[in-house]
Amino acid sequence: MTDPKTLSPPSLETHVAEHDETFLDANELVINMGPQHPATHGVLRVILRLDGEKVMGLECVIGYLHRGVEKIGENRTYTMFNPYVDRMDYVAAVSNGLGYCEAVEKLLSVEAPPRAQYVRVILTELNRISSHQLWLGTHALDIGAITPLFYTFRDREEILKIFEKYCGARLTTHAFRIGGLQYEVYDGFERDVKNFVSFVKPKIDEYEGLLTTNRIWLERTKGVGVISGKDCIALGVTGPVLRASGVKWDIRKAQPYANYKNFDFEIPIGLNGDTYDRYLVRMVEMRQSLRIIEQAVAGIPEGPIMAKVPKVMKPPVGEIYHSIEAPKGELGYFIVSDGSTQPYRMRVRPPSFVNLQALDIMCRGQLVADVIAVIGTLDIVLGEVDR
Amino acid sequence: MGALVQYIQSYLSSDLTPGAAGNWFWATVYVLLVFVGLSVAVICMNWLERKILAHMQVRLGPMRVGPHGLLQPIADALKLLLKEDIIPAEADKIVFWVAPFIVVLAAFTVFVVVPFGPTHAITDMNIGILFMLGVSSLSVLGIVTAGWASNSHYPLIGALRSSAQMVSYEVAMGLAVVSVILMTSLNAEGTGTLSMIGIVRAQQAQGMWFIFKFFPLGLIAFAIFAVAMVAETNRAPFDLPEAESELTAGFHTEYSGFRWSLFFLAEYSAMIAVSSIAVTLWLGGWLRPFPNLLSGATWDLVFSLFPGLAFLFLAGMCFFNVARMPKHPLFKIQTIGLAGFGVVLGLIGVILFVPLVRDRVGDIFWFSAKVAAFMYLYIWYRGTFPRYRFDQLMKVGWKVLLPTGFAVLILTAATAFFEPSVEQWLRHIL
Amino acid sequence: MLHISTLHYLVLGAALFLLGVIGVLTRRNVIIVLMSIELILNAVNLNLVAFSRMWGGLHGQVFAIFVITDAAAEAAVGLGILIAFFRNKETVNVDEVNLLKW
Amino acid sequence: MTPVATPFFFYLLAATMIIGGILVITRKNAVHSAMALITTLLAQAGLYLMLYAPFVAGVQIILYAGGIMVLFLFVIMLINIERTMKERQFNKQWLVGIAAATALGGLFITVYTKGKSLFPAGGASYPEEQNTQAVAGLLFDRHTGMYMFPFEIASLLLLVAIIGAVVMAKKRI
Repeated sequence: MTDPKTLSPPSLETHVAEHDETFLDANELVINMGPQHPATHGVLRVILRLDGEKVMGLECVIGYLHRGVEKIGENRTYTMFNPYVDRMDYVAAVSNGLGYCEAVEKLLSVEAPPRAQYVRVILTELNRISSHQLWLGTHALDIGAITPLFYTFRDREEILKIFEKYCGARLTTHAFRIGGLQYEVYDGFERDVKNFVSFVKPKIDEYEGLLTTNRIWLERTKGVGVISGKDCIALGVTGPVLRASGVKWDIRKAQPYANYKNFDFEIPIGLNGDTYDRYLVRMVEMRQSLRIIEQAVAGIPEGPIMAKVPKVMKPPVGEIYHSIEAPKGELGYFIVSDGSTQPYRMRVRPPSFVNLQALDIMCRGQLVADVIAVIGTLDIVLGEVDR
Repeated sequence: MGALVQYIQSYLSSDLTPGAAGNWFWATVYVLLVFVGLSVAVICMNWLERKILAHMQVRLGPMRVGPHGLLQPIADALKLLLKEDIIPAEADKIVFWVAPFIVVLAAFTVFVVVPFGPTHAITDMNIGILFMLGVSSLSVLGIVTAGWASNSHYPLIGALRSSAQMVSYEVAMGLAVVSVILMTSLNAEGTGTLSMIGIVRAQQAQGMWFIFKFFPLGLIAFAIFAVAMVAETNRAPFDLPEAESELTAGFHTEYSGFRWSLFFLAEYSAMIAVSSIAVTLWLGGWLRPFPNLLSGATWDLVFSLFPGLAFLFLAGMCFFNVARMPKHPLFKIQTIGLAGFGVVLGLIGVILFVPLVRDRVGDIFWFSAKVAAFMYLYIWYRGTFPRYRFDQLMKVGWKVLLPTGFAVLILTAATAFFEPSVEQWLRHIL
Repeated sequence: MLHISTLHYLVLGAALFLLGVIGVLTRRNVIIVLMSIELILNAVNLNLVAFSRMWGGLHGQVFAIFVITDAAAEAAVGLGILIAFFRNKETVNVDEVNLLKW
Repeated sequence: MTPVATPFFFYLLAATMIIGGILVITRKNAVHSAMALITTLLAQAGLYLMLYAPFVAGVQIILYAGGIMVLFLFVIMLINIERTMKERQFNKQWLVGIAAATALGGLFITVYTKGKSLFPAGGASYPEEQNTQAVAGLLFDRHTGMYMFPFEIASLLLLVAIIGAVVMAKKRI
């Protein structure tokens, strides 16, 4: 699993020692980055303790976007809460919906029919690509390359068009229902998806052409924000960040859900756990998602799209934890049912929130400019961090 | 009236710059011309940058103000001029007020010695290139004081970064320049020159642009300069001082309106200034391509047609786009405007074919064309490269460019010293 | 028409020199004392170049260049001392530099 | 390039220099002082140009205004000047200092009034076109370069200054 030789980020003590040897003993500077800062991806506030430009430590202040999603969940019926989950990670709304629907289905002991599961996989993987594209664009923008942003947005548009055609919404899709799908796929869905796959493959090469071997990109990302697999596990970091640190952990393979065991795909892992590896891992993931989509589109079975679920859902008393591999990491739903129409307790385990904890350990000893790169590479969405 | 025309003609036929002739009237005229021309160039550059960058990034860029956004820079300028001039309460008022003017003055004063042609320079100084480097380095002062006077964290860090960057890259830049000055001394007298016009004349006399001299030494020196000049003007990929993802807008974060536009103006004219240094030193300044190889009256005529043809081409583009305009009544004014612009460009093109004009503007055209190529490169860099980190930027400056610059300088000196004897020796044994 | 002779430059140089001397002798801020020293050096330079013009030789100019080199060295070391001093005493006042050993 | 309107520009630049010099020694804020000093230095570069010494003028701009003064500004910004600005600006012996300066001024006046005749009104003109080359000749030339050795000494001085500055400013070696 974890490579013992992986670099562990230096501890605080060594940094204090280094601090003493700096050129001019200026006072330690405390800088507030955000919540209104162009590079904090929303309303994240980071309090940086700086020595010159070197980060001695940082603290994330979150909650500026808190809407009490979990509390809302406890005051709505299971069906009513479904659209709310789209508002957490709004760039990967489909994944959120998938996780929630599957969790409730598990609680109800129903299973979506195969056709629905195939469509779910296609849409979720499309969503993973669009989420990664958005990440790539903004991450590159933070590092100073402005052009990839426009390329990725251009191509992401095609995915959003498919979503819009399917369910009428582009961002907060509310695509799935508990027990399957509400809508049958539209005519030409398969064709659209196939066209998209063949359209986006050269585009991913295009992004890589701009960045992968770009010297400045290499210098800015290699060895920046290193985190070891051990630290990742200790902090509960999941998703591409974990995989880039050399831990082969993907819930799609480890605890297959929604038919993923029927598809053939690889899990990319990195070696060094730095920003560049995370970049590469996500690029490969996009290609792997395309592979899954190709297989799924080829094999969509005929049949019903909705399992038999009661009109008024009253799951049996009990609790359930169900997690899926969202684009950003493990997205889990913990639902406690007291047998009524509303959950007794609803808890979401958002990947961004947990991954954000690693920011401090990844940034210590790096420069301010690296903090920007690391925030970008963690791929956080504040809507999900604050919920 | 006739006397006036005669006076102008006699002046135009002299081969001295107004400064050298001590003619203050023409010097003033030239100063005004350069000032106006520079402002127009900055405005064009503004539009072109937005347009080219937009097309690189699959966007359209400004399209609303005027046909294809042609009037956008003017609208921007008006907006900036009419904006409220905010001075932060805790700022050092005087310094805050003066800083942008220092930057602008430094950026504009440099153009006193830029040779747009053998006679088209305000003056030719004995210390031309030294003067250019010195005065352009003064803009550091404006940036530092601007950052300090804002009395705010981000501008201060931006200013410190910016000045550290400019000071370090000046060293590499200077070394690259010195190797060119060495090359100018390869003549009968054995003395080089610092004069901008003298440097171009030396390239003419030696029959090659200095970028090809002692291949690849000239090319490497040019490459060092080309990197250093991007860093010197704080442009991508060295635009750390204004890295918006880190420092908001760097040293001019607290500036707005007119004062901000001065920084903008200074940045772009500094870009033009350093590009003109590069063009003068390595790319033969005002010399047309192949002045020695393709010499003679016929070739002179052919090359002198280029300026007019360039403008006619632009006019043709305008008319092409007029034809492509949607035939909707709402687009009527835009279509007429674009056609009018095309007509103006075409007229300029036609005027440039008049023999008297043609002979005088050829050098200006070639100089501007070469500078324009650099301007395009600036935009291209910005569309392509991510941004360096500060320590990496310093590393590139001190650990890569500086040693390379020293090596090139020493090798150039050695080559210049030994070349004649080696040549003699070769001739002797062959 | 007035003619500008060497004496004009010398008087200007003397005035600058005096300003520099006053600055060095009366100010407390080390930075301003250093700047006053630069003023003095510049006054000397002006004289040197004026003499060079008077005699038509270039020796004065060469000396001026040497003086500028000196000034650079002096400023670098002076500011280095200043930073060391500021780090130890948190002040930049000359009259607080009254210890030979810290 | 013959200077035009020499008296006018001389007095203009001289006045700039004097005012700049006065500001340097009277301002509370070190940044203002530095700005005034920069003005003085640039005006002096103008005077060098009028004295047919373009190379010295260029060196003045590039080294003094562009190099040394940036160093000054850097240091001023690195150290906190807020406190210094609130304190007493002049030291205790300022009266003695001004007295000494006045005495020196009196000496200057005496010398210049008595020895006026020593300084010729005109000046030998020197071909400005070759100024840089001639200075270089004095510094480097094999036959006329009498300042070669001092030049090398100066480079040694700069080296020492670099090391000294680094040693001074570094906290722990």
